[in-house]
Amino acid sequence: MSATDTKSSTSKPGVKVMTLIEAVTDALRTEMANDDRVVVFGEDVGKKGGVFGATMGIQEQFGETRCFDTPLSECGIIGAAVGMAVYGMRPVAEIQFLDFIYPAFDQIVSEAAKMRYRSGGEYTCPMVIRSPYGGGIRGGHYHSQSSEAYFCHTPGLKVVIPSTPADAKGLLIAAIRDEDPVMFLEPKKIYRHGKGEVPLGEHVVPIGKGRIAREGTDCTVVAYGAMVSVCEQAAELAAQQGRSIEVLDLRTLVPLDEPMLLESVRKTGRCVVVYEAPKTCGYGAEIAAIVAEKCIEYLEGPVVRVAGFDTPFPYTLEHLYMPDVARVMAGIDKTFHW
Amino acid sequence: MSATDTKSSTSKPGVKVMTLIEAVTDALRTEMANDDRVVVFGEDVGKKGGVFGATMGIQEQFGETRCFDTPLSECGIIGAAVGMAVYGMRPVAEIQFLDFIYPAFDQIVSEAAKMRYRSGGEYTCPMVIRSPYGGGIRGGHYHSQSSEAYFCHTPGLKVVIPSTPADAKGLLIAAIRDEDPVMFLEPKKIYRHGKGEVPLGEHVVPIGKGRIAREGTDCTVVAYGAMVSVCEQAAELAAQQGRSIEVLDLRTLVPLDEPMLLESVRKTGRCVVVYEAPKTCGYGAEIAAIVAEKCIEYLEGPVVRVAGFDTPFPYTLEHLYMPDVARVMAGIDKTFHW
Amino acid sequence: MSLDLLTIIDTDGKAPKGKDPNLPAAELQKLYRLMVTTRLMDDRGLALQRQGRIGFYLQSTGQEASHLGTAYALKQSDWLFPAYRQPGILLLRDVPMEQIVCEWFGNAGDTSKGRQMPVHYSFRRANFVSISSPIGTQLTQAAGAGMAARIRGDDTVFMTYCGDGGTSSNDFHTGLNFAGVYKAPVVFVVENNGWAISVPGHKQTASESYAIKAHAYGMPGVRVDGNDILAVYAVTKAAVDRARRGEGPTLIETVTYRIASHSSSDDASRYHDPEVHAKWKKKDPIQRFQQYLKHKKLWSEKFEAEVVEAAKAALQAAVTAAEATPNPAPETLFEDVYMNQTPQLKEQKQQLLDLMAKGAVGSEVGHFPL
Amino acid sequence: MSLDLLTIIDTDGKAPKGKDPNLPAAELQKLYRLMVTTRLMDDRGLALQRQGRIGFYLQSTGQEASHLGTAYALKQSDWLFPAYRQPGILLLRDVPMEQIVCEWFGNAGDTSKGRQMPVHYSFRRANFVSISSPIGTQLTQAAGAGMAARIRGDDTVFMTYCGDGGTSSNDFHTGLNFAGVYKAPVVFVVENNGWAISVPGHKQTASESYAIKAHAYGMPGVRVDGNDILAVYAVTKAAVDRARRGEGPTLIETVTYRIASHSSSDDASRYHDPEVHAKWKKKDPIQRFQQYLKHKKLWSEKFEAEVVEAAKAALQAAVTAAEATPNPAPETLFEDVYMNQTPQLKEQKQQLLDLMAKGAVGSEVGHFPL
Ligand SMILES: Cc1ncc(C[n+]2csc(CCOP(=O)(O)OP(=O)(O)O)c2C)c(N)n1
Ligand SMILES: Cc1ncc(C[n+]2csc(CCOP(=O)(O)OP(=O)(O)O)c2C)c(N)n1
Ligand SMILES: [Mg+2]
Ligand SMILES: [Mg+2]
Repeated sequence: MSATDTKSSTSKPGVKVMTLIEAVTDALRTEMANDDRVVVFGEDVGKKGGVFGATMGIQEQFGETRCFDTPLSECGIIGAAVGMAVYGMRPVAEIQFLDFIYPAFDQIVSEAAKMRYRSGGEYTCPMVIRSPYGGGIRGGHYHSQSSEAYFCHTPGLKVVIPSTPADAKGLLIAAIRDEDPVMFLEPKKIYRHGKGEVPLGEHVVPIGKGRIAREGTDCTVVAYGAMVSVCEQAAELAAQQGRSIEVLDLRTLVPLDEPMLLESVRKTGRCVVVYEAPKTCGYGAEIAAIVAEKCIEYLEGPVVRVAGFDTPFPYTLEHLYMPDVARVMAGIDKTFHW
Repeated sequence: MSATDTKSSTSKPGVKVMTLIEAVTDALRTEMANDDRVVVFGEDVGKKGGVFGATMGIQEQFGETRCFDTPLSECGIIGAAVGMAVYGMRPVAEIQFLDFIYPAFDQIVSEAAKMRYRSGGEYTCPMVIRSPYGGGIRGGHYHSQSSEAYFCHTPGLKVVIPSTPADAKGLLIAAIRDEDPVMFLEPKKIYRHGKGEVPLGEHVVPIGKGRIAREGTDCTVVAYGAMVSVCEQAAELAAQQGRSIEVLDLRTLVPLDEPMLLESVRKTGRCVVVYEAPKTCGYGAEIAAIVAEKCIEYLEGPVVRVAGFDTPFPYTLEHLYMPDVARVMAGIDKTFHW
Repeated sequence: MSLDLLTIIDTDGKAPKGKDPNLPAAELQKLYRLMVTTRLMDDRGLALQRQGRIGFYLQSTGQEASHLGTAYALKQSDWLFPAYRQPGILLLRDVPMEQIVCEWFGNAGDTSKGRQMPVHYSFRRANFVSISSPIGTQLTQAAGAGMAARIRGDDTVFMTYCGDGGTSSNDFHTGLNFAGVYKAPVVFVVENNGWAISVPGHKQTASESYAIKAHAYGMPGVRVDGNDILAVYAVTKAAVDRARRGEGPTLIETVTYRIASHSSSDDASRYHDPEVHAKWKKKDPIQRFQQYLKHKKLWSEKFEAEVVEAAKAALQAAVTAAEATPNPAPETLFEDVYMNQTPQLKEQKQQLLDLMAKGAVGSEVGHFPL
Repeated sequence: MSLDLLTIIDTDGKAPKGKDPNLPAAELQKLYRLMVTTRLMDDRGLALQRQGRIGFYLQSTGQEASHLGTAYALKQSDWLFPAYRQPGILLLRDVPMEQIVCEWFGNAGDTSKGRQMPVHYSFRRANFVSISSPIGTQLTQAAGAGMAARIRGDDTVFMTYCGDGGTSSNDFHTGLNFAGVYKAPVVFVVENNGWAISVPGHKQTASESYAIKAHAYGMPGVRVDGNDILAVYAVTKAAVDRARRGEGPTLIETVTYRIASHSSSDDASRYHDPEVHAKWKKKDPIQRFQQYLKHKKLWSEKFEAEVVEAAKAALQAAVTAAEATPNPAPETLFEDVYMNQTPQLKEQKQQLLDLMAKGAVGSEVGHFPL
């Protein structure tokens, strides 16, 4: 199917203003129309259209063979997707909440991630695992976690996290066209936070390229997902205090756009990395480690991590658990005064 | 059961020279005799005594109710252990190879790790998950992996890795007596590499305290498990070249002995961290991040990571995949010339 | 092993001699009171959510007989590894209404210290093990606890629940297999309410029933009318006695129906079949049991009024008290991760408290689910 | 659904009319040749391991009828999601012996580029999907591939294998449940060889058989004498035809026995019961089939000699060629992680190659298992 081979970039047959979750739906529609190997399945994705509504209307449009509900088994959703991908389909599996992906962990890390390598390239797993993740919706203990680091530590997987509607569409289409398994994690907190312009039809944002969300000269703040807008607010506040903050939106965690990161930190001499997940061994540790290994001579202050606490996710006190503008500001401050 | 409350430290009723795996068996024997709440189970741990022999003779000594084989289900081994622990036992579950722990991942991260927190402290999971991990035995793709970082990124779990026979016994006893779930990862490569003196009977090495394996002044090399001896060899070689290397054996990854780490790096001004796991988001990234956040002003060179490559584990080329003396030497060198 | 549907109370409320377990009058009225109070508690919970006073709620409406009838067959010393749709058991085990409602608010009066969403209860005093959201995990834990009790020689029986959707989980397979192999004293209850959120039973499995899955684990499986509390009690009592005698586990499928939406976040009208729904509304387990009590002259308008009165008063008092209870203190965020706080947690706690002392901290939070 | 053990060839090699599938003479001899060659291949593999020339080996000895009889019922265009104890299928699908042996050595001739331990084959040309060590994962994948074929309207049938131990895995439950729900064209083969390493069947499950587990998924389950290749073929052929007709999956339990130790790392004498072992040795599937061929006048000393000769010659040639084949190049370490090498992988590759250029690199490696 030629459609899936064309590695085209953005072409503008008009744009539409939509939310991040609407952009996800638009991406699914676009690729399902483009490529009949694409099938979408998971718990409640059919008639109900998903618990968040990401697959709303897809089953009506493409029928029950292209979009269907599954039994309550993440192991089955992902295991079946692996079998489909190996056989030549392009499965897009939805895991209802990232917190519930663990029954499928073996199929992801032992199978999907390793199929190409262990078979010497004979069998591959071009598949996408879509899942809402992160806090900010009063989901408490089991509907709020950010476990991206587990997948970033698993060679063979790519990990993509959009922070804008346009990127959500462009990156999801790129993920579906990718020849390898992609974890596509959707920051549910901003599913409907504000809208943005999204190109209609063909729109691809390449995996592996980050985005400078805001230019600055004094300190680099690295973020992804729902933390990007928090960091942008902090940058705005810092500007009023006379500090010029550069905010990086990674977009792809694996493979990381390292040149963007290094160039920025070498320019600013300071680095703060912000993430929702528990601090210890979170993805931000990797960012800090890269900076400490590759631009130590440019650093004018400590590499600071502003992250979730090393506790499970709470319910009532969620607003204190999530990194907020005040904590990001404090982190930035630490790179200046220490 | 008073035995389990006494937080006693080493007392010397004589020592015996044994291998690391013999020390593991000795620890199990000691605690099973000490505390009848301790039960040992897993695949092939009974009559066969485990595929590596860690439970050899335990079933004969304590009977089938205290040491028994399970069906082929890691999910069952750990899920049952959680239920036992909640009910008041002290289960010690063996996972035959760490590579095969993923079917139990949900029970570990969603249940064992979170039981105390989510129940407000009403229910707890004092249990130990023992598992051989790491490369070095020609185990290839699925009998060699080091996935400690997944567990270190999971609040509620403690992660312990011994590198000597004496520590294997003392830390395992401490883990069994701990009130929280402990991942006890055994570096299978050194199960029988050399022997060491191990105190007979009561011997506890506290969780959370690291060990300075070799004192030095010019560069700190951080390691754990099978990498400790590799780093000691490198330090020896470096000494001949006039460099004084301090080698830290972490022993506990979570909670980390941060004072030991910071004090050493502040003294030497240089830091290399060595681990077998894939580099990206490995535990070494956490060490580098802590150093970059807390002793940047002492650093005289980049924080260097010497780790497994970001690929799945190979079979034939394993000797090139595993960090070795040459790569550790190169890493040390990088902290001096960059 | 019979797979026909066991029923005792017929549609007009009569229970054939011989089949009727003949529970004492006071017990029958107690059960009725529990069913009605559970229904009213669910109504109040949903109302509080709709009013925006709590963040989430999930009802057991229509399934009161299923969970109360099963749990009633236990001794107070027996343990429960519940799912999230058996709230009546808390009342059966005398958990104070105020503690239940404090859990909905996740306040300082919540035994779980406000760490889980509403209805994820934990009550050690009632041998009611902490509920988790991940479907099925409790099944293997119950098997493990049963293995532990056997090892110790305790005569505790363990009851654990899941839904029809839960039978597809890894832990359903594992929990039943382990319980079978080790003859663990466990009663597995599958509350087949026809739906897993929007997924109907025929898309959940191709097996002719859920009870038949017991075959795969060498244990008896029973199908019972889940809206007939006496039938549910009778089959469960037999299973509990069997477990206590050391003869091993049993799988019970209670055939019932989820009358309400899955939760306060769901709108079943998108997928429910109105006809099927109407049919089941007629089979309401409380009405059914009320008919039975009438025949036994154990029900009257006066009795009904008193029961409803008492329940509403208790709920009102509980809600008032709960709303007057403050939230957990910020430092509780860092408690119960481990028995002893690690240096890392102490440091993070201090950083948060210092920042809060300096001024405004806290990100705004949306609703579940957005 | 019948759960008696289906047999065709009786103990003295006779197959009752009507039951005998009456395969053509050439096919019968081909099957015999495959069984013998598989046995000799396993002998040679173990010998190479004992001589320290390869790192590990795992035999299928005693289970040749079980895996060859099932796979023989497929078309070449059908797919296999195998476990690790069905090596004869490679010969059935005409995989060159040299490629098989190169996999044992993990050299440059190994289709998997030396990334897995011996006997974890991958042969796309034979529709033989890469074997992984984690038990059971292939079962759900086969169900998924079957779902995909149905979606596309292909008439491919999928056969997947696991052992008695594998029935306890998460994926056994999930794979069979999904296949049942979606009527996937999959044949699930449980090779019940009595052991999961040292764990005997009665500690694996309390169910009366493995075949009966099919009940839980609404599919037929069959138990067949796994040492009778004609019986195995007959029941499998029926299941394959059924799948191809779109009538859904079948579970087949082949009742056999693991004559050898689990693998080159295991010593079964620690736990095997000598009497049971002796009993099964008498039921050798090759001897049984040889008897049958004798009755059909299709076996002779001469034929036997030729078969053994040819097999040994092929093995010798393959081993010689494999030992002359170099190891994969260091840079292959970084291939096939993704279709395109990431910048990070390129950097790591360069670091390794630079260091190797400087001199000695490489840690010493022990044996499996230590
Ligand atoms: C492992 C996992 N996957 C998905 C979910 C999301 N979820 C919550 S309830 C539910 C449906 C459960 O259906 P059933 O088991 O029949 O119980 P019921 O709600 O009908 O009582 C789902 C899919 C979850 N909680 N856990
Ligand atoms: C998930 C997992 N757990 C444990 C192992 C280790 N292991 C390898 S083979 C085996 C026994 C398998 O027994 P069975 O399924 O009966 O197959 P058989 O070896 O008898 O053919 C075990 C426990 C594994 N490979 N994967
Ligand atoms: Mg249900
Ligand atoms: Mg077996």
